[in-house]
Amino acid sequence: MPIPYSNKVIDHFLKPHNSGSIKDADAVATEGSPACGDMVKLYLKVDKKTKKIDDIKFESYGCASNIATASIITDIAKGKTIEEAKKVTWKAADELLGGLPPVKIHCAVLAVDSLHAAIENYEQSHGLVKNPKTTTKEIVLSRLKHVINPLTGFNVIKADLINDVVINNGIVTVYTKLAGDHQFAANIKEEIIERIEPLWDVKKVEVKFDD
Amino acid sequence: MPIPYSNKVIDHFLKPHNSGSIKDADAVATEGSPACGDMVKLYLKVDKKTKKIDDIKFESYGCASNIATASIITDIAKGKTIEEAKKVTWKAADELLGGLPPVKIHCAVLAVDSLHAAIENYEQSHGLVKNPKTTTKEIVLSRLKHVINPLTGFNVIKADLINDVVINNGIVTVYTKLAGDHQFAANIKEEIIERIEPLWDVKKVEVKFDD
Amino acid sequence: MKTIYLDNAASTKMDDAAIEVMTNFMRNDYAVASSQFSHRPGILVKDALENSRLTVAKAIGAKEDEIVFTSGGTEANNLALFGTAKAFAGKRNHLITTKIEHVSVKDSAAELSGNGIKVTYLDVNNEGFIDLDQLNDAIDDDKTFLVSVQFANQEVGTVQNVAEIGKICRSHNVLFHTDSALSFPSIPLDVRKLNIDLATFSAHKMYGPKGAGALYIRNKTPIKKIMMGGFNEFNLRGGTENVPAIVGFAESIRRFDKKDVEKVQDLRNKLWTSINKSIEDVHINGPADFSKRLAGNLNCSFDRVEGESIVLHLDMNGIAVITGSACFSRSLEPSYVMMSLGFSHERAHSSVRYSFSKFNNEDEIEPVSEATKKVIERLRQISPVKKAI
Amino acid sequence: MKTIYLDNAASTKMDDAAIEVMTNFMRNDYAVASSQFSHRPGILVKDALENSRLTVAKAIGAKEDEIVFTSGGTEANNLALFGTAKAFAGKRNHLITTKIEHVSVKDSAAELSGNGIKVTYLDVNNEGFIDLDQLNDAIDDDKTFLVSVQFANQEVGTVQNVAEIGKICRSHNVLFHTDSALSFPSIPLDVRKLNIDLATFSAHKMYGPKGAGALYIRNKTPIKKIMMGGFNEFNLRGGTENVPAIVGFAESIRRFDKKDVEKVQDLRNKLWTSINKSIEDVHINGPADFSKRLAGNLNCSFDRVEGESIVLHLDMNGIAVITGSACFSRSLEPSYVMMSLGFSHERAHSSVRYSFSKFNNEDEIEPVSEATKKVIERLRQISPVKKAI
Repeated sequence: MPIPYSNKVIDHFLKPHNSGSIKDADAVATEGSPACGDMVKLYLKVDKKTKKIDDIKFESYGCASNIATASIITDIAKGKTIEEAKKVTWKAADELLGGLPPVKIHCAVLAVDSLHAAIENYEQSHGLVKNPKTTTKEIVLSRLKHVINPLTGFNVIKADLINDVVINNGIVTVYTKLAGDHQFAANIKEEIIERIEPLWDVKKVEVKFDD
Repeated sequence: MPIPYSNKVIDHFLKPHNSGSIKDADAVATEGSPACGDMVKLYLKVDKKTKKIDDIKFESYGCASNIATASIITDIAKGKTIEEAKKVTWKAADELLGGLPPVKIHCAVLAVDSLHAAIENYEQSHGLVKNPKTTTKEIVLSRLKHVINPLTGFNVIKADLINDVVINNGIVTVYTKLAGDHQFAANIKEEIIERIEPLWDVKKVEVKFDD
Repeated sequence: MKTIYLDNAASTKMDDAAIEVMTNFMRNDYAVASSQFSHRPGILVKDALENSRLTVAKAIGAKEDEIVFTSGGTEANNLALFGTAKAFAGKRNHLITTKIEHVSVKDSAAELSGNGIKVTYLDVNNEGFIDLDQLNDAIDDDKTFLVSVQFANQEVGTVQNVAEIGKICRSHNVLFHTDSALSFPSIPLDVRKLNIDLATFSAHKMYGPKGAGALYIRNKTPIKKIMMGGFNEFNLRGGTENVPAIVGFAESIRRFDKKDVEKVQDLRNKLWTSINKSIEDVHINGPADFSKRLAGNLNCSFDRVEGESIVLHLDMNGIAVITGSACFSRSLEPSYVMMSLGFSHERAHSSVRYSFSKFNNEDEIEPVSEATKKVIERLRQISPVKKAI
Repeated sequence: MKTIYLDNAASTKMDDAAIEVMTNFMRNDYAVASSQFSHRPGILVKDALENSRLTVAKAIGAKEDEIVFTSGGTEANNLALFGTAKAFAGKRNHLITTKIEHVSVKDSAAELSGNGIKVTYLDVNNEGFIDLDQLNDAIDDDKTFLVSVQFANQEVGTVQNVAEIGKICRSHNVLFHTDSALSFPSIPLDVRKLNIDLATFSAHKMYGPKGAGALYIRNKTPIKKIMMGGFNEFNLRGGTENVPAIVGFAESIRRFDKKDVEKVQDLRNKLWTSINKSIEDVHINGPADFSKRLAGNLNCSFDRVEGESIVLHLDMNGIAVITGSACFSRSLEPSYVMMSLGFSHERAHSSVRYSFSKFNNEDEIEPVSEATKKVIERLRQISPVKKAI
């Protein structure tokens, strides 16, 4: 068998479960970026009372490992409460998939991260965080580490593209060093908003370009 | 045809003409040494009156080029006067043999040299040299450059094996740096005598070892 | 399922004639190519070696003693770069190459760079062409010992203006090496006319066997050997010559037919026409003017989808292609060639290379185009990226 | 005229099975061995490569990731010497080897010597053995980075005491490389038991193809690659792997049969008995104790006759052998091995090497012995040298 993937991985790759988007999702999270070669976007629909995951869907720009893992963890998470779903690990996914090639584990981790991030976003935006921390510049910068510049493949912190972050009455303003007509300005703006907006005390995110 | 030798060379190599020795030769000459990988010994029988070469034979320790050239030049020289035979060149031999491989020319030259040396020895030992030079230390040393130490492959001059040469009343004494029990002492002694003895004014050659 | 093999830029299927010649040679001529004063079996092998050398030399307008056989294109490129660097050690220490060379040139340059050689990496434009003025300016008449520019690029097929590059190098009296592993013999090459001093050839890229390559070295070129072990190959490459492979190499050159280049070009053009017509948001990588790219090369990026997934899907359909995506490569980095052309990481990750040989056929075009279309559609459906980046 | 091929120490006739495996592979598996996330054709070739690696590793008691395939024994020896020298650059600068190594080690050592490495060439006695005490004394615990001693000699067949050499090197904590191109698999080798850190193998000396060799590199051995071009072979050897040849190499190891060693030994012994009985003034070169020499090696000198003439006469009789005579060699120098054994130039010039393989047969022995006898007699008749020197 020349292909390094198990039959299970190939099955999920060829016919992924729960692929697509949810229009009125309660939470969304994106991990990775096309620039990194792997990106997963995860959509959650959660029952407000039971906190059970009523619906879950994913979209993937990624390799077989990424697609198959997203497929199988959405299967697992569906119907579980968000507390139960938090416990889903890449190891469990890896086991159910019959083992992934070692160098592909990071693609699987990315998919699992997107589930955890979506749940966190749900909790943040639905007032479920116990003892929630006030959003600080530090927290914002930390989240921005997941925003990638498609041109260089580096995140915007490493690439030194952020001039400043100002938080004022729930309004987060991110000052970037990018010109507004930069090839990827719109993309980066969108990703920044998606990253910061779910925080419980954030009302609005503004992204400023260096024009 | 994979072999780099012409059919003519191979013919002479497989069935050399005039091979062997002449017991009561009028002149003998040796060129090369087993240490060099090529050695020819040439024997002459010359008619005293006509100076014609009555008989000529050669012995070879050498490669095909060497054997074939010796074979063909003895064919050419036989029946010629020594003056005519002096004019035999390796180029003529090379031509008659249908061309030798370039890197093998030196083996052919060696064979032709042995003919010329034998004729010179004949002239020296038979008073035929016009205005003969008195044998000097310089002349002896020059001739000793053809004597090879089998162990190193270098001639005895280059190998610095000669301490001194003394000439006294036609007796040439060669003082070597070799011990008398040196592995090749006898060989080297024999070669030195063969080289020096034919000189017209030399009566005797003595080789001394460093004991 | 029959495989449709479209990775010919990596390695071509072999000519049956070359296989047969090699097999017979391995069976009967097992001696080592020896000096001419050896035994018949060795001399026969040596003769075969020299006949092969003559074939290669004639094909490129060189003399026999200007051809050094190596174990392949990689070794030939290593010899060109390290061999000239050694010969110029202490005299010249500047190397010029490009950002999109084959890894064997790229990594050799990097190694030299770590050993005191100053390396200039010429930029390429978004079609992969170097700027001749930049080259001209980069040459230091006193310090540059070699300009190494590939004839044609392995990924995006860009065919450099070798004639002009040769002229520029000659005008500065600087050595010019070209890696023509991929272009020869599809694109003929005359080393004299093109002012080439060193040129790399690889048998397995031209229907010949793996294990044989050659470096053309113009007479009197300052160069020192890098593989030690005897006086073989004009004292420029030690080691037992792989004569069975070399004989197969020569046979593949003899069998070369210009018509096959036209065929390959035609197949490539047809596939592009079909893909471009049926799939949206697809971009050609490399020269848009197909007359300036390798006959068999098609490289394009499909917006919003990742390369490894495309390749794996196509592979499931029996179609063998490659991508410049990081997930595909041994280094887990996106293609440096694609990046050097100034494209985004995403464009590199979304790229697919289809490369043709004379063994491909017209009836393979529609299945490949249709499979590609279906795969791209399916992957776009599940992609979170909704618009082209 | 049927050829009796007795130059098997240079290169053996190939196993038909290995030829067949290679031919089929060339016909069907023409892709490049690729990363596992590639297309099926590439993955299949990669699998074949890894299976071959496992075969080699198992045969010498190594792990798979300790085997690096090369283009042959010469490249493996180059990698061993230059690769360790590079890894120790600035730290250790002393290399120990012997005076009778294969040219690929000899010339590599000479090249290093010209680049600031101090090289100690161990003497050998008149049977070709190194002195273990001299080795022990020569090692500088702070400066010596490698001891390279061949397992068995190519010309006179001397099998070194590798077990003791390994122990000595280990006791000094110095790397030990052995060129086992000629001895393996005839003489089994367990890299752990013998304390070997690097070992060279060559396919075409063991009924396999030209173009494939391997270097065993013990895990954690400090070494740097010398052939640049990608991350192949655990990042220790760039370039497309010659998988058809590597697959043939592995097949030849699988086909190896200990009984063939006995056969080869027997043939060699019979020829020597016959020659020694029928020809006067003949001397064995290398160990007189045949248990200490390579099974298939017979090397002897015939007083008063020159080697090239012997070889050419025998060749006319369809017998392929070689000589240590200068007239025979590419360099026009007598064999350095023979000279290092302390023999005269003449003994080198008069030497003939007969080397056997499993493809030789008993009915070849008498013809070879008789032809040798006749040739020696004929050449002695016309020799000016009348007594043994």
